[in-house]
Amino acid sequence: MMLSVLKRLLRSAVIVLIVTFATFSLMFGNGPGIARAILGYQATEGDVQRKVVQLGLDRPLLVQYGDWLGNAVTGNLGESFFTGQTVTSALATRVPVTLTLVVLTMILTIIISVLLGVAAAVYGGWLDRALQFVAVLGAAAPSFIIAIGLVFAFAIAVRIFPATGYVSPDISLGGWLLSVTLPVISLLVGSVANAASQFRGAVLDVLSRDFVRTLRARGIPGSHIIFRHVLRNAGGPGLTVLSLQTLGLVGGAIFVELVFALPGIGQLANLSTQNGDVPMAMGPVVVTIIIVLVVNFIGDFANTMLNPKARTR
Amino acid sequence: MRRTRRRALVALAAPLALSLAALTGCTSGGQAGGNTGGNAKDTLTLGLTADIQGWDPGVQPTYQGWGADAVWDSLLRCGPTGEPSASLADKWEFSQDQRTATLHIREGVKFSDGTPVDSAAVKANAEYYATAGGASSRWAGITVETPDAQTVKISWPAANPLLALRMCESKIATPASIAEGKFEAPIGSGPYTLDTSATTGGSVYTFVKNDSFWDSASFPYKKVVLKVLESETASINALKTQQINGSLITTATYEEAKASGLALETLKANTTRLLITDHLGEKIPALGSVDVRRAMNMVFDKDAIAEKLYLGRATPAYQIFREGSNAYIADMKDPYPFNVDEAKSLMAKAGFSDGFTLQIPTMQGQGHEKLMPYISQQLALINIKVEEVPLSGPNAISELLSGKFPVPLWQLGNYGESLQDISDYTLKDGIWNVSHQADAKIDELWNTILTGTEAERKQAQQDVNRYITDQAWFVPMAYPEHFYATTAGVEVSQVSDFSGLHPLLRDFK
Amino acid sequence: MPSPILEVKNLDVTYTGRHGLSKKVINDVSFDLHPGETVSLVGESGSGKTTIGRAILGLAPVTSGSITFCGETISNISRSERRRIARGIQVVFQDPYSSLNPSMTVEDILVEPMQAAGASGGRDRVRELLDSVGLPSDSGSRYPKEFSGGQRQRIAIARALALDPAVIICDEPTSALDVTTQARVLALLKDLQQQTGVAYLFISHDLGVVNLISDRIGVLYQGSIVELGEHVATKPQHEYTKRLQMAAPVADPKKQRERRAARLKLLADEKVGAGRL
Amino acid sequence: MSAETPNPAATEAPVPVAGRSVMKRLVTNPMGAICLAYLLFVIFLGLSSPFLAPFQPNQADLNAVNAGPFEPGHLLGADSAGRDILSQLMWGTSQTLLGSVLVLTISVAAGVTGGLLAGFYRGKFETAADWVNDVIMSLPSIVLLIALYALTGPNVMVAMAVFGLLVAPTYYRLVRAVVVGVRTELYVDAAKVVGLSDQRIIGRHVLWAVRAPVVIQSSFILAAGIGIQAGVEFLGLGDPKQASWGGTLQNANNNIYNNRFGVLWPALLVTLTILALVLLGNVLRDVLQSSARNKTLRKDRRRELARKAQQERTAATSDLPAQDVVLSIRGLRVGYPDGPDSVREVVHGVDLDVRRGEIHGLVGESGSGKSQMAFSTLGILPKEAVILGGSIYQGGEDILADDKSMKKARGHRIGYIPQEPMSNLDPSFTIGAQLVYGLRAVKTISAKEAKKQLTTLLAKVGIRDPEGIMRLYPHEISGGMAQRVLICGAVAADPDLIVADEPTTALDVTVQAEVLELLRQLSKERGLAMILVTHNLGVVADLCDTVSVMKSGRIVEHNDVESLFEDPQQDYTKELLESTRRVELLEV
Repeated sequence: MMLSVLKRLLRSAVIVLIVTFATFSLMFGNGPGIARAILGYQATEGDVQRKVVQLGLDRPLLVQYGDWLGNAVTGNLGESFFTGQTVTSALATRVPVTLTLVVLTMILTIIISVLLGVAAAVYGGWLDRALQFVAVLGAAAPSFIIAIGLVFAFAIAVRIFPATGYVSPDISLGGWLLSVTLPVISLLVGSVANAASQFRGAVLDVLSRDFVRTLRARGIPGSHIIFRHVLRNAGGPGLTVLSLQTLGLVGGAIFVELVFALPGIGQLANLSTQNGDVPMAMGPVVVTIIIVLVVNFIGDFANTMLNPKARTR
Repeated sequence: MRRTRRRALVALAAPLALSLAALTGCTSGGQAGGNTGGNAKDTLTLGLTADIQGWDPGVQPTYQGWGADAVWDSLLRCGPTGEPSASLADKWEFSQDQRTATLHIREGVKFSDGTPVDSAAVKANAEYYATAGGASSRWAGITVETPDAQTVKISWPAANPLLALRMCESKIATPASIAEGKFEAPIGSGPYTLDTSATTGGSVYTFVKNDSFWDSASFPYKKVVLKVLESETASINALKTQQINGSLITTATYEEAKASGLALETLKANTTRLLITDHLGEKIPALGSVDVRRAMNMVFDKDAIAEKLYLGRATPAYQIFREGSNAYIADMKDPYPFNVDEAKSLMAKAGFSDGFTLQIPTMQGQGHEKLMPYISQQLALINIKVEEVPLSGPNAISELLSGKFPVPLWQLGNYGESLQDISDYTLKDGIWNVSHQADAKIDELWNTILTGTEAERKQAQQDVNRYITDQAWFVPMAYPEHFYATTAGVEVSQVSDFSGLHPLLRDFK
Repeated sequence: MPSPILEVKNLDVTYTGRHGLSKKVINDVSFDLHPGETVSLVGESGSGKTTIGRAILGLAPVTSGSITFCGETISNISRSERRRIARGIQVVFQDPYSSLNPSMTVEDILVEPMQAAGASGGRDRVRELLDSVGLPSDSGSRYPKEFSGGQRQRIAIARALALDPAVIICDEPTSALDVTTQARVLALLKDLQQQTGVAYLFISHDLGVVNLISDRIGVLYQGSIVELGEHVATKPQHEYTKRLQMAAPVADPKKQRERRAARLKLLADEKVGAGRL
Repeated sequence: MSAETPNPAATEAPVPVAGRSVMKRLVTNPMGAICLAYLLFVIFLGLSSPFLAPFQPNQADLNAVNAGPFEPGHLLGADSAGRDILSQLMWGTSQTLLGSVLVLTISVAAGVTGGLLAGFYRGKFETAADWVNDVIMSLPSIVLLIALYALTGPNVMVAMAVFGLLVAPTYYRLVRAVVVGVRTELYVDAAKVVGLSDQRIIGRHVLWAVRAPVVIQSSFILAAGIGIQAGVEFLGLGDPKQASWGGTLQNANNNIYNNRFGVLWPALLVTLTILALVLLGNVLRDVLQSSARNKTLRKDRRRELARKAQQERTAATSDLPAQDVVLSIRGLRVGYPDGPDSVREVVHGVDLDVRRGEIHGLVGESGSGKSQMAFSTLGILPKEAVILGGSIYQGGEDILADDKSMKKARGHRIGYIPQEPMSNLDPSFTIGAQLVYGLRAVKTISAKEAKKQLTTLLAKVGIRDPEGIMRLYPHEISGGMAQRVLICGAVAADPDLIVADEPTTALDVTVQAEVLELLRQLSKERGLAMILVTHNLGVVADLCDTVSVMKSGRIVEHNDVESLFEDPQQDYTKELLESTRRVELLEV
């Protein structure tokens, strides 16, 4: 057990290294360009050179990366080249926004897709067909198109929700709810469509297993079979779907953040990457990888909890 | 990425700014939080289309510089056409040779940390500007003398007719913060102070009134909140729901804003133009021919551009200067009326009827997607094949201004002080004169501006205008309008920004 | 007696598990097979009987010991060398459903070994093979799914015969079939042996089936041969073989009652014996 | 060979479909035809743009700036620069399609190759490939694409190529899983044995198996490619001089207040195209992977059949079973759908009586209908099965006529012992948990009491350490042990009758003998009646009191066990006996 945890940590560390290095080197523009962008065009050539040296952009890529990594390990992600804001403080305001979207969407996805998936698998018929239809539609419309549609319908045509912006829950809980409703729905559609149909498959799969027939023959009521035995066994594959889904959401959130003007990490990544604000752009990258690793870990852990075979192995 | 351009170009100081921000469609990341702060006179909430770029007084764009204006005082204030008035300096004097500004600092003014604002503080700031980047080239080589605690003399190595503008751009921060080189929170002597507890970098900045400010009466609001709303639709919605009280908007949302009953201040602060900087034909020989440059002027239907492309919210432009500025020639007729046939014969006359290939750089969010199709199409009529070169990434600005593309297309500022235009667009070192080619006639006229009498200077400016119009250094197309929208109860008394881009903080009543 | 065509000496097979744990599944197994002879390996699940067959076929790794075919060592030889051997040793697997590629016609399935060996033959040979296993000669153009389990097993046998091998390894060839079908397939195997002189290594869990077809029988228990001989099924010597023999019920209530009593007695005796030790 | 009954499993094997027939079935499927037609239309739009597009992509008509839809000359209106939206979309089509094809090509090339090699050779290569795969899946793809933009500028094709690599893991996983499965198929072993080279095996056997899932997945990947491409362009990372769907959408969205309908067209085009590809993927899945034509009965037809069976039941004045009969089956007919309207009968009106304490053997070969009988008795026939008629009396009630009495009987009066011990225990619960839970579901007793009873019973079915075994999970015990647990579960609720469906088939002979012993004991002690479904006449001879021989859905012979074995009447029974005895060891 200890060994496998250790192995896993090692593996995660290597993944973090590879991903951060890959993004770091992709974003590594030329130093003078970045310095010029920071200082503006009225700055003299000498000032630009000084800035380059000051930011350490004249050093070899590996040295810069090593430097960044060394600091990152101690929790210091550096400061923005442009605004001087520390990356951690920028993340502190932006991560909650993205996490709100992802977590809310995931919770709703789990609830809705489990209910829909089970209902479709068990009852079949029109419910099943309806689910499959919705699943296809939901999977087909990209989240940003759904988002545009929702803004049009519920913020511009009928003004129920704010079209854009994010309200922190400590300012106004109601405002927060209103501000995240449409973004969450736009993410939710695709997410539920996918998860529910996968879950339906998993439930059907378990339903076709021998022990379910035996349980029925034992006289155990149908609902007990579904909620105690089938769900538990469909949980494993379901979790895999959900963890993949979460990872997809973290990426998809960027589009929704764009349409709804939400200050999340996707926006931060987009803007700072294009600015050449390397430290700032690395922030979302690090957060994303951490989310990926954590989600994978939770997925595996929950799977282990659900699957006794995995536990004893 | 729009933010990049915006920020970087904005950092050039006031000039080009508006076009950059205002035409942007939608990028995002802004907090449209609930307006919880009581009645409107208590709190003024403004939308920022770009985030505040930190608190380094040396690197501060004046564009939407409400935050900077709130926390720092400037040495002087400039009016809409650049005329100076008192601010931190209550008395001032510019030397006859236009090299030295002598300022008397108002007595008894203190920074918000309690330290006095004196000549030493101003000296520290001025010297910092010269090396801090930002506008360092504009302050390069200055010397500062402090004869006494309240008097400061700033001298430029060469004559500088834009001394007043430099004084107005200055942001006086505490010498301690400058010495430290770290600017996490601004400390100044401005009308407001930053309330860091109610500030979230990147989204909301809250300022509370500094009652000891010398001109406190000009700033009626107890609190100013700046919200970063990079998407224009976000801004419009925030305005409609009173989450903010004012924001810049563009033609894209003009109708929506009008229909929502927002008050709209029209701003006409720039000119859409092609800048033909290779007058000598070094890179593209054809451009060395004045006939070719004139032909390029003749293929655009300026009325149609204003009427159709800008949806009527623009007027055709025949010159690059702002109406009412010194260089503006009020009665100028269209020197190059729309006439493709004549353009063709001019090309033939110049020996370039087969045309040439022209690379025009474009960037996201500059409205190029609106202009480029028409421009490419019209230039193609005289066999000029336009290749659009999209620029991106941190090097975009460097590339744009590097001279690699001798004919940029841009909407650029036309200032209340036309000297700034002349300096930026026509002088050899002008940043937008990207080919940086010297011209004897311009040098001669500039010399007059530096040394001549008041009347001679004005005349020289008009002569510059005539000369560059005749030589067809530009292809001016339109003066597009932009708008500042405010909600009921917030009044914009006037737009006193000399670059005409937006109201200043003191304009909100 | 001629020299054996296939000889297995001191065979060990050890599988290494995921966490470096190794499990010895075959332990010091030796036997030989003469031309035209049928030797059976019988044992219960987990006894390693299938692994021995796969080791001979090169589908399972040999840890130690040797396997010789026609005097040539074939344990742990390369794939290319193995292809040369392919003409000599063929196989019929247990599951007639998964041993035939559902996407190939019967003809393709039967031609494949000949192509692989570069042998000529073609359609005539296919017809001949189908005929020899008692399938209609027009079966070639059909797909495996169109056949019943017994018929599929005949196709598999035909494939094994395609290269005229000296040895066919029959890995539980009838255990997935109904009794009536099983009897016919066993009869077919016997007929073919008489016609072609092929030797069978017959692997099964059913002592009765093995007894019917074998010349000699080896009983496997936990990876080792506990008993090997001609009369193992009828006169078992080893305790395990006896238990195995007694456990299979016979289709005669009266006889079965006797066998049951005898079996219970045997078990009781064993227990007493064990108690004494 | 005619006597060899085709195994029903044969019809469940995946149907190999040749290329031409896939296309034919795709086109004849209405949904498939619509999707294909739409996609062809889109491709046509793209290819024809140089000839049919009303305008050049960047041609600006200043008089049409922000024109709404259906204005003369501009069917879908024009954008803020006066460009015709229809023309923009048409010109953008080839770019979009090219980008998606690029994504597809690269992801297939990388993913399928990797998956094939990793799945086939396994070992170190697989470990390494798995690892690379994990790393790629952990990459924040959008962030990478944006970072790439900073490096390469607006180059959608490069972005799509990189995206192709980023989605390659979906193919890798899919292909590897299929290959690992195929690799253990005996036909691959057979191919190795006949001396086929690895290349031939991969090309002939493995690629075939991978083909269908890859084709299906490709449809989804193409859809994803279109989505991400539009997304990237929508983020503003596209090339402004190149007309594109996402770029048109971006421009329209920025200009939404001046031209509301502008967003509609690109959004529709993107969504519909993705929709068509996803639907096509689903149709392809149905066509390529449907487990033989999945026959389902029309709903009204099913209801009608059930009604008919019920009418028959009420009309029948069948002889009521004698007092000591615990189970009585009368005229049972069971069918399976053959098409939407027709039903194939597999059990043709069978009668059967089981008396108290009687062990009744139900013998037959595969497909004889014996398991259908057992399942009918327990009410656990597969969903698609239809009971066409007949009654099953239990305790005087016809459990087929009334769902409630079936529920009452199940678990209380009838117990079930399945064939395969391992797969019939829920792998997620300990033995104790599922036994206790199962018992309490049918009997109102406390958990403690249930546990006590079960511990006693487990000891009785021959488990030495009942307490210990209750704490174990199913995968931790042997098959013989699992079967004892299942027997324990079946008898715990004190039923009158046990239906045992081939209870010893999956067990080794030595274990079989023990389980048979156990069943005999239980029957004797508790007066349990039992239906023993088996194909093994030896088992029948060992355990049963009476025997029914089934063939093709009918009981052909019925007698007490000694008479039947001594003097079989039917030819079929004789053949069965003869075949069995040929391979039997009669020596003691």
